[in-house]
Order: sequence, then structure tokens, then C-alpha cells
Amino acid sequence: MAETVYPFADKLRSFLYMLGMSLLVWLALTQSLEAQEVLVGTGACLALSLVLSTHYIRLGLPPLTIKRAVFFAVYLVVLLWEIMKANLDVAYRVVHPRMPINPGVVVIRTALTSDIAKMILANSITLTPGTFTLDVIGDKLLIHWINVKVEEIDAATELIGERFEKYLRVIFQ
Amino acid sequence: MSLLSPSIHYVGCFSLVLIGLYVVLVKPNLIKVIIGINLMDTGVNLFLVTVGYIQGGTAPIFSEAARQPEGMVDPVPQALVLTAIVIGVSVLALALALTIRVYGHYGTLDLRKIKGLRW
Amino acid sequence: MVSPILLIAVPLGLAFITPLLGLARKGAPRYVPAVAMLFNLLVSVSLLPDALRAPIVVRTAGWAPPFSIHLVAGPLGLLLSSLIALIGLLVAVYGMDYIREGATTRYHVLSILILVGATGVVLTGDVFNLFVFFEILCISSYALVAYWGDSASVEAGAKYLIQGAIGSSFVLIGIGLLYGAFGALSMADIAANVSSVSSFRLFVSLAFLITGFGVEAAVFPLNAWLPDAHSSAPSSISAILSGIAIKAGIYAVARVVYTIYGAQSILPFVALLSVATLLIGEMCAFSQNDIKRLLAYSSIGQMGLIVFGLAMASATGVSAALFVVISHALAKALLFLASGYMILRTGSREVSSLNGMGTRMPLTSLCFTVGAFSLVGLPPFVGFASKFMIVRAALETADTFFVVLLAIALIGTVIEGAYFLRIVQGLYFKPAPQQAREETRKEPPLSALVPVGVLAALIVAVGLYPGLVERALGAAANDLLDRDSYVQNVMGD
Amino acid sequence: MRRLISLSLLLIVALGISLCFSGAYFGAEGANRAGKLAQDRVNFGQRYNSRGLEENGAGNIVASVVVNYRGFDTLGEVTVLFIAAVGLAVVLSTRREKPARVRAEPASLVVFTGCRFLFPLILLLGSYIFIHGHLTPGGGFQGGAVVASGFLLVYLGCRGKGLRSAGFTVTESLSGLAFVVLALVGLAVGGSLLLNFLPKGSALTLFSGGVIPIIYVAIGLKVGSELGSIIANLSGEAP
Repeated sequence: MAETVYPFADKLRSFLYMLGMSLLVWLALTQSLEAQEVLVGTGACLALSLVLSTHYIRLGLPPLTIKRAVFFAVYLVVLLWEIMKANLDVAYRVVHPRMPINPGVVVIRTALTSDIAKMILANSITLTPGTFTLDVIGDKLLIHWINVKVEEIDAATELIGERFEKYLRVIFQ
Repeated sequence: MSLLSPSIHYVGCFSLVLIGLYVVLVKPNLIKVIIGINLMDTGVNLFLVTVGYIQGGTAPIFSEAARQPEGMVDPVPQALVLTAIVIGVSVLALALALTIRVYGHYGTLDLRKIKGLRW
Repeated sequence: MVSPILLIAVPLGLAFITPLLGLARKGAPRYVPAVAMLFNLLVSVSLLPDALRAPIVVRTAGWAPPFSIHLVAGPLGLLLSSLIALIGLLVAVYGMDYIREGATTRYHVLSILILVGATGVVLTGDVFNLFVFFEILCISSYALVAYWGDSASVEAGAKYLIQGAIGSSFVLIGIGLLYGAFGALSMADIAANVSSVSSFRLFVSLAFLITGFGVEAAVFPLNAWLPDAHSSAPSSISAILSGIAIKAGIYAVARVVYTIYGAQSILPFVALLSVATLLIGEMCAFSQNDIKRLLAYSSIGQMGLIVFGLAMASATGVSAALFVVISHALAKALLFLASGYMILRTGSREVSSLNGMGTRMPLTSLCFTVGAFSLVGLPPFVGFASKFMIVRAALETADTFFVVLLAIALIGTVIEGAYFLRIVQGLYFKPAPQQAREETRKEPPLSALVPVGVLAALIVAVGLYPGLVERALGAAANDLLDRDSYVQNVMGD
Repeated sequence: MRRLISLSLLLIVALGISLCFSGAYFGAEGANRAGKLAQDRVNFGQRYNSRGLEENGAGNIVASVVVNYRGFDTLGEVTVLFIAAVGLAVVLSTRREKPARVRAEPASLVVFTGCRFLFPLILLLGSYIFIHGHLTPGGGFQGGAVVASGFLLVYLGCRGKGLRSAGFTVTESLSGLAFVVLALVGLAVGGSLLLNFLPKGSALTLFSGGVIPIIYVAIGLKVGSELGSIIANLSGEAP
């Protein structure tokens, strides 16, 4: 595999991201702020990040700014809200005596470019009950929809993807 | 059922061992034979754990200082089972590698069609 | 004094870094087994005099014997570990040039580990530890049997693995039963308390253990894997398997029967099995045309003889059996190593292809002849001394049962004589086959000639002066038979 | 039908065997054993449970047993796994018929990116398990297995990213050597292999248990790299 040379800033950024992520995970695992635990955890996370940070380069993580962090937090709230709404919607369809469903596969478009952004979008769509990402091909997402309202690509994008994508565009571009 | 209740674990593990042995001895397919070996291993491991079990016992781990050693199950069989599991995994890995090679040579996993593997 | 535990720890450490050496320097790994075994040989031999006085009990992790794993380096253990190291060293030297194809680094790693496993089996004083080392021995031999990777060896490996895996499951069940009954795993601890448990439970666990270990020891109904495995492996590995691995199995059975259980009552049954093993082995060997299969079947026959000696349960009988262990290890290793290069040169494993080798590879053929005569039991070789000792022991028991069995066993020996003399006759008095290739005239390289020569010299030397080993043999037999002093040595007061 | 009959026969035999045992274990003799279980002198497990914490300082008694009291078994066990890795490579390396190299279709972007993202975190989880082996359930072998599952994920999710086996060989050799050397240091310091020669620390904190956590880290790395090399060999990527 041809090794692409990445600029130093990218390397540093992915290193820091990995360090931060793994430290968070470590703290969640140990659930303790004792000096020994934190010390060993920092050591382990540093070692991991030093060895594996190239793994995160190709994810296409953007530099961390306050705006992005705030939007990410908002995004999480929006995601939770959407999941709740969709849950109720699907529950309604399930308990309804006539089961008003109209399953089918639609294609939507995305303007996101980085891999990680597309993955988050696809997973958010999957997490919302009623819609399910089958595959991501280029800038198109293949969605299985429990209640197909529109089949036309732009309208479907507007209904399924746009509610998440507007935040993701701010975060990742 | 009261007759069975203290020995129900033993029934379970010996059934596993015997089913495994049956599969090894009867099935003509090499993969099934390996599955049988694995079943036997599982049964034996279960047996070892059962030997060290105390009715109503807890895991032998002092998760907080206040825990008392009374009522903890025997830690030795658990250590033995750890070893036995690792050995089982090793044998399994090697068996699968050999199976890949046998299939490469004969194009079949049927023991009846493989020349020397009769017993 | 060096600790006997180094016999296991040092070769293990060397085995772990061998792949690293292989990455650093391509040729380096082939010297590692020889270094490891040379170390083991020196340490075992230097410890032997101490052990003859009193067994050396080694604790691990700093706790007194029953509460952690301990090694018991008694006369028997150290005698066998010296034998293992000796054969291992010679085979390692042989393997330097013999193994050229395939994953050579990994071959050398495994060949150390198979010997470490055997050493651990003969030294350990803990039942479960015995099982672990037994598995080290078995699993590395499964892989090594399939080393060449042709259809026969892969098949033999699979067959060996399946039977071995069943055997180890049985051993594990036996160990579980023992732990359930005694709450202990130390052999001495169990032996001390053995009378406190009902004989039915003892018998069940004993049956599981004997069946399990018996698979590796290739005692009669459990020997189906042996001819394939021993004949398909590389010749150097066949020498280890025949010379050492099956002995480790028989050692485990003997330890369990004598030391742990003190179960003398099953011995007549074992004696019957042993004679059956002997006859079947020798008769199958007689009808073989493949030289390595012939040697493998002959190993089964000799195992029968060893078990027969052990089953007499008298001091002479056991020391005679141990003497056969030594003589068979030397002779069979020699035969496999010598035939390895003959097979390599002629490219055929047919017995008839060895015809005329006496003039073309004179040194190898001479050594081969020495080994064959020793196995048959001709004086002045070591085989004669050991077989004579078996005869003496059987007559000493003054038990009609054993004398009758001895007579049957001697018939087996006659059969053995017939087929070995046929081969030797072919070596010297038959013309070479027409299509013999020119390179069949070349003697093997020095790295192969030296081990073969050393083995032949040892066979003659020990055969002429059996007194060299007799004292150690007596002490070793006592080690196996005298349970009370074993327990006392391990457990202290 | 024949299968059904033979299987039910087997079950009946199993029932019989276990009834035999249970009679022996829990009958008159069972009481005898229960009495013995209470005495430290007779039963290993009871003694380890009551004294293990002060003797080794590790909260997880099973870890104490595995690494210290029966550490020699564990050395053998690590060796067995090492043999399996090496033996598997031996068996597969002489293969003349190379497996037909089907160009595997790359996994979907979601899977691919997800693997990338999760892989370091799985390794971290594995390390957490073997670093805390002396405090919580788990230990070197379990942590090593989790680490290896990370490699398996890379193999399944990121096809075409070959696992480099040289790295595995180096890690495996060095961690194995570390185990043996630690054991031998015990021999040199206190005269017996695998002696717990380091200070025991205060119980139930991370820095306790003497050599147990260090040996567990070595075992974890060794098991992880061994299973990793087994995966690499079985997937046909290694030479």
C-alpha cells in the first residue's frame, strides 16, 4: 500500500483526538480519579496513540473549535430528540390495528465529504427507528424506510437526512 | 427432582462429554469431529468448575475490603479451567489448520474417503 | 547448587526468543536447540549425584510444597531428564543440517518445546502441572508430525491430534475427580491421603487417568496413531517421539499408578496388556515394507517390554524396565537418525532400497547395524544387558504368571530378531537396486555422523559396562516404588 | 430415529455416571469433605481464599492462584498457546496450493470507518482488562483475547489491510521473555521461581499485588499477539 505523506498538523491532530477519546474511555471504564489509575491510564493511552494515530488520520477529523464542540453537543440533543420522536412514531404504527406501513428503499444525497461525517450520518439514520442505512456509495445513501412518503431523491433527502446533516455540515466542514 | 438437584451440574457436564465423544466416534466429517472434541472440552471444563462450587457461593474476588473469605467458591478449579480453556483453544487452532491442509490435499473432509484416516 | 527448575525455565526462555533471533539473523535459530539441550545435559548430570542421595524438592512462588506447584528432582526424574537432554542434544545437532525446507525457525522452536515438555513431565510433582507439560509435549508433536506438509503427514497429524485430544480430556476428568476427592493436586499430598477415600472413587479416577496417559504411551488398545505419526514425521522428530515422547507417557502412567495410588492390584491386567502390545507391535513390524513404519511398530513392541517390566512391581523389574527405556531410547534414536539420511539419499522408504548400503554409506550402515543388533538384544550391546535384566527380574518374581508371560514376550523378541536381521542382511549382502542414484554414495554431513556415532558408541559402552547406570537405575526404581519416602521427602516431616 | 435413540442412551449413561458421583460426593462422604473444606491444611482453595489477600495483596484470588500459587502452570499455559501459534504457522506455511486469492470486495464505508474508529478503543479495553487483572474479574488471557478481537475486527472490516506478522513475532517474543525473566528474578532474589518479590502495596488499589499485574501485562500482550498471529496466519496474509 502506497504510504501517503500527511502534513504534521494532521498527524498531531489525529494524535490528540485519539488521546482524548481513549482517555475518556479509560475514565469511563475505571470510574475513578485516583492518581494511580489516571497515571497508568495516561501512560496506556499515550502509548496507544503514539503507535496507532495514523489510523485516525484518514477519518478526516476537522480541527477542534469551540463552535464545533457546541454544535456537536447540540447535535447529540437533536439526535436524542429525533430518536424519541421516531420511537413514538414506529410504536404508533405497530399498535395501530391497520398497521399503516409502506416499506421500501429510497436513495438520499449528502453533501458531506469526510468518511467520519458520512459514518455518523449513516449511523444516526440507522439509530432513528423506521429508517435504516443499507449502504453508502459515494455521496448517495441507500435507506430502508418503514413508511415511504416520497421516492424522489431531493424530497427524501429533505425528510430523512437534512435534519441531521445541517449540524454535521457545520461540524465537519 | 430433589434426587437430582445436587447433581444436576454433573448430569449436564457428563452429557456434554458423552455427546462430544459420540460425535467424535461416529461422525465422518472432520469439522464435526473437531466440534465434538470442543464439546468434550466444554463438558470437562464445566465439570472442573462444578467440583469447586459451593452451594450459594460467591466469586473469590475481594471487590471491597469488607468482603469475607467465607462463602467464596474454591478459586483453584477456576484457575485450572482457565488453563484448560487455553489448552483447548490451542488444540482447536491446530486442528483447524490441519483441517485446511487435509482439505487442500484431498478436496474432501469426509473421513471415509481419506485414505489413512480410518480406525 | 543450580536449581533443577532451570532445566525448564532456561530452554523455555530460549524458545521464546528464537523467533526474534530468526528475524535478526537467518541462520541463528538452528543452533538454539543444541545450546538449550547442552545446558540441560550439563545441569541434569551435575545434579544427579545430589539427587541419588536425596531427592531435590523445588518450590515455586516461595510456598512450601502442598500449597504451590513443586518439582521433585529425584533419581528417576533426573535420570530421565539427562536421557532427554542427551537425545535432545544429539537430535538438535542432527537437525542443524537435516532440516532445510519449510519453516525452519519454527521447527527449531517446536523441537525445543517438545523436549521442555518431556522434561517437565518427568520432573513435576503436581498432577495438574503434569497435565500441562504433557500438553506442551503433545501439541508440539502434533505440529511437528505434520511438518513436511505432504498428504500422509498432515493426515497422521490430524489422526494423532484427534486421539490425543480425547486422551487429554480423559486426563482432565481424572484430575477433576482427584481434586474433588482430595482437595489437593500435589502428588505427595494425594498419596498421603489416598486411603481416606473409597476405593470405587479411586478406581474411577485411576481409570480415566490411565486411559488418558495411555494414549500417548501407546499401550495396546490405544496405539492406533503411533505408526502413522512416527513414520510421517521428519526423521529427527521420529527419533524424539520414539525415543522420548512415548516414554514420557509411560512415566506418567507409572507415576500415577505407583506413587499416587499405590495400586498394585491392577498390575496383572497391565502385564497382560503389555504382552499383547509387544506381540502386536512385533508382528506388525514383521510385515512392514516401509522402513520408518517398521521402526515405529518395533517401538510399540518395545513399549510392551517396558510396561511388562514395570508391571512386575519388584525393584529388579522396574529397574530392568528403566534400563530398557534407556537402551531403547538410544537404539531407536540411532536407527531413526541413521535411516533419515539413507531415505534422503535413496528417496525411498522401502526396506529393499537400503540394499547394498553397506558399501555405499559404510559408516552410517555400521551404526545402523549396531542399533539394530542392540534392539534385537545381541551381546555386547546395551539391548542385551537390558533384556537380560528383564528375564532375570521375571524369573526372580517366581510367579508362574510372569514366567509364562515372559515366554510369550521372548517369542516377540525372536520375531524382532528376524526382521532386523533381514534388514542388516540387505545392507551388506544384497546388491544395490539398479536404479540407485549416484549421490546415494555420499555419507551424510558431519553434523549427522557425529550424533549417530556418539549413539553407537554409547550403546557399546553401556552394553559392555552396565554397571555405569545400574546404581542410578536401582535408586530410580526405588524412587518410583517407595511411596512413603517420596511423601516424606516432599511434605517434610 | 437411530440418532435419537443413541443420543438418549448417552444421556441416560450420563445420568447414571453423575448419580454415582453425586452419591459419593454428597452422601456420607460428602459430609466428611465439607468438614475438611473448612480446614486450611487440607483444602487449597479455602486456604487461598482466607490468606491470599495478605500473602499476595491482590484482590482477585483467582489472579493470585493463576500467577503466583500456580504460576508455573500459567508459564506452561502461555507456552501451549505459543506452540499453537508457531505450530499453526508451521502447518500452514508448507502449503503449496496457495489459496485462490479472491479479491475481497471492500467493506461498506460505514463498516470500514467504524472499524478504524473502534480499533484503538478495543485495544484500550483489552489493556484495561489485563492491567486490572488483579482487582477485577478477568486478567491476562481475557484481556489478550479482547485485544485479539480488535485484530479480528480489522481483518473482517478493513479487508486489504494486511496484519503485519513481524510485529506480532517481536511482541510475542519479548513479552514471553519478560515473563520468564520476571520468574527468574524471583529465583535469584528469593530462591524460588515466580516469587512475588515486589512490595505488595495497599490492597485493592491499582499498585498492589507485587509482580502479579506486571506478569499479567506480559501475558496479555503475549496472548494478544499470539492470537493475532493465529488470525493473520489463518487469513492467509502472513507469509
